[in-house]
Amino acid sequence: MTTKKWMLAAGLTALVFSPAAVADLSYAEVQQIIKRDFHAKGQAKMDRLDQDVVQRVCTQSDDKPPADVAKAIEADQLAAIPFPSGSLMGDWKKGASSAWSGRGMQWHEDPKKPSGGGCYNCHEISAKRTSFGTIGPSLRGFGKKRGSGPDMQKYVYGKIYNAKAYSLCSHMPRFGTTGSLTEQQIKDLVAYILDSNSPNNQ
Amino acid sequence: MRATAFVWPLTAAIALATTQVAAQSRFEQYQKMVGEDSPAELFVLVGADLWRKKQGPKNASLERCDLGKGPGVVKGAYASMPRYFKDTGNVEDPETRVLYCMMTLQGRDRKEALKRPFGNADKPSEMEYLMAYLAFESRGYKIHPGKSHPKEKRAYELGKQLFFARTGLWDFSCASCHGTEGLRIRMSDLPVLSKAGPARAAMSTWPAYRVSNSQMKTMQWRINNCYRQMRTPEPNWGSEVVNSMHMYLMVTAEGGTYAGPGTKR
Amino acid sequence: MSGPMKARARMQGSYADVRVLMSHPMETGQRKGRDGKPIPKHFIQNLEVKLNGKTVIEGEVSQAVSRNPVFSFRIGGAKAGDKVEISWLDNKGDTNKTETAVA
Amino acid sequence: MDEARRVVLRGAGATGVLAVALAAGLLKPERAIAASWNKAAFDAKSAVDALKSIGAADTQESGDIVIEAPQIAENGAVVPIEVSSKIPGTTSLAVLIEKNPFPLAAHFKFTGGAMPFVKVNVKMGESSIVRVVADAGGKHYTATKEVKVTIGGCGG
Repeated sequence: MTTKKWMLAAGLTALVFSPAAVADLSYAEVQQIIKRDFHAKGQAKMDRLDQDVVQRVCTQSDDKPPADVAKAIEADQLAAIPFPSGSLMGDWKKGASSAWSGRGMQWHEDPKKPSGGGCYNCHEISAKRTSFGTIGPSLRGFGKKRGSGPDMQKYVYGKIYNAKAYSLCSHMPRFGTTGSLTEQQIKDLVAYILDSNSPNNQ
Repeated sequence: MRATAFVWPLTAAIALATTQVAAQSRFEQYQKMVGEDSPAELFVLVGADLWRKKQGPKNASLERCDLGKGPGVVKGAYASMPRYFKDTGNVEDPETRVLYCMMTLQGRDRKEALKRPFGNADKPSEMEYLMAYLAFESRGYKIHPGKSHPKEKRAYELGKQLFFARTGLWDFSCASCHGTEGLRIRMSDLPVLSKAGPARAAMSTWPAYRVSNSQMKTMQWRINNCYRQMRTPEPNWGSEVVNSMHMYLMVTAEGGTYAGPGTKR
Repeated sequence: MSGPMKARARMQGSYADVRVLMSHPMETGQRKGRDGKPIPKHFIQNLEVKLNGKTVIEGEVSQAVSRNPVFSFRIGGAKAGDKVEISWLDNKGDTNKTETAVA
Repeated sequence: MDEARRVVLRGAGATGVLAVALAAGLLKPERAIAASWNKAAFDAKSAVDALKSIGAADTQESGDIVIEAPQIAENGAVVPIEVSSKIPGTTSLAVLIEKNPFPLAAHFKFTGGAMPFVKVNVKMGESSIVRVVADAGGKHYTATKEVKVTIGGCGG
């Protein structure tokens, strides 16, 4: 992140009227109270409460950042994604189980066991799974409809790695950036979404 | 939760409260059938005994606990909290207040009384039983938390800001899941807790018996559980953050008819 | 170990609507405890409902009944004030009973 | 069973001379509860075998058995099922969850004024046909209803 962009983001409070930040409690005060009133537990350390620029801008703008600010930060987020070289299509079968599992990164969980992607919490994917959420768009037949070439693979990989690089205040976690999913796990999910053999595209 | 906001028709008066729950759900029939006769009532019975049980260094019961309506008044108290208490100088929700009564009336050590605020199916916690009882004693009362004292206003403001603040490893705010109408996680409908209708349906039915794990769960647990799933560290039990979140939700639900303890997924 | 049990019975036209709540783990034997070992089966097997001392319903149930069981029954020919007794017996020999008057 | 009897007797408040008399089999205890449980039927792994074990191998479809159950359940841990029979002379109702590992969930017998009606909450491992069998005058009648079980929450 460049200094110029940090300043841009920091100055946002002054630029945007925020209905979420009203009355006598300042943004800084609320952040202080949060840090005072939580404690580290298991793998969930206190640094998870440090808002980064994405969280701060989205909080202060009530998830509606000015377009230029959003664009600048999205570009930074995108530039920080370490896209692997070669094919991004992993094993759709492994992706299928990871898409279904909602475990991972919570204070009571064993960090040595792999996290799931929890995709079905928010997305409809394969027709074989009838319990799915609707917070995110349906991804059913995504590969069939949108293609599965290198560009599409890169897009899906990037979206899972860091959704904020594409839509700043998306509600989707940054699975790669936060170390929640490994490179291989993300490739497996890319295959589950795109591979023509995946039940998602049958 | 809006989706799980049936009202357990124990009495005709309570049944009237169903009229405020207009939300339709594919699980409506399921929730109605599950709620008609709920094990929640068993927790109420045990809680009533615990409320009257003499214990602690002072060998006293909680019967003289002041929940904001004067010592010994439990009727309608749950529905009128959180509120500001002069003796502690804090805004307190029912659980926080009952802990204070355990310490003052029963002479119990905070650490001892708080050793196990959240129980499990095999061994529910004392607090879970007590909340089921206090909730039951507020059935049919209007939800009206404290709103006039400056500290009550501050709690509402803080709760509101917390509700919309992005935090934790996965960038969620409470509003990420509970801020847009018509969404669901897996097959669970998500109530928009920043709106009066769904907030009333949700807040009038906590604490609740959760059929998925056969446990009575309290509001402090519910907030704790949301933060766990938001991948944050753990909020301190009874902290300003938790009490303020509870205040924001109860003020948003103000005017609803309280009908807890509820029964949920 | 057994927690409370609660019953109520109300006249609904020509029959008494009987509802009963029981505290019971209803362990299936398929669940694992924190130590990784399976939790042994522990569930109610028999239920009995009596009206004024006379058995009117006998039930046999399996571990598929939900934890903290809830049952409803209907007894025709009952009237307000009649005594309804409900008891259960589980696979470990634990038992409990409660009674209520028809309202 | 001995253990069961002992506890039942204790529960019935048997002490002193009375307890001795009961233990010696001199007196029949006030029967706290019937204790017969059809192990073969409840251990059966298919609905067909379970029905054989309760003597209901031959059944005929009936529209007079009413099954009220949610078409879709939010959680399989508690699925309320309300069953009743309008067939005259119905003396028992059996509830079977066909896809459960042990399908027979409950078997109720009604005498005196008890109506052939029961509401019970059951566990369902997955979406399944719920089958109810009624016994009336030695003949067996059956009806079914499908219940879909879904998964809620965050799965973590």
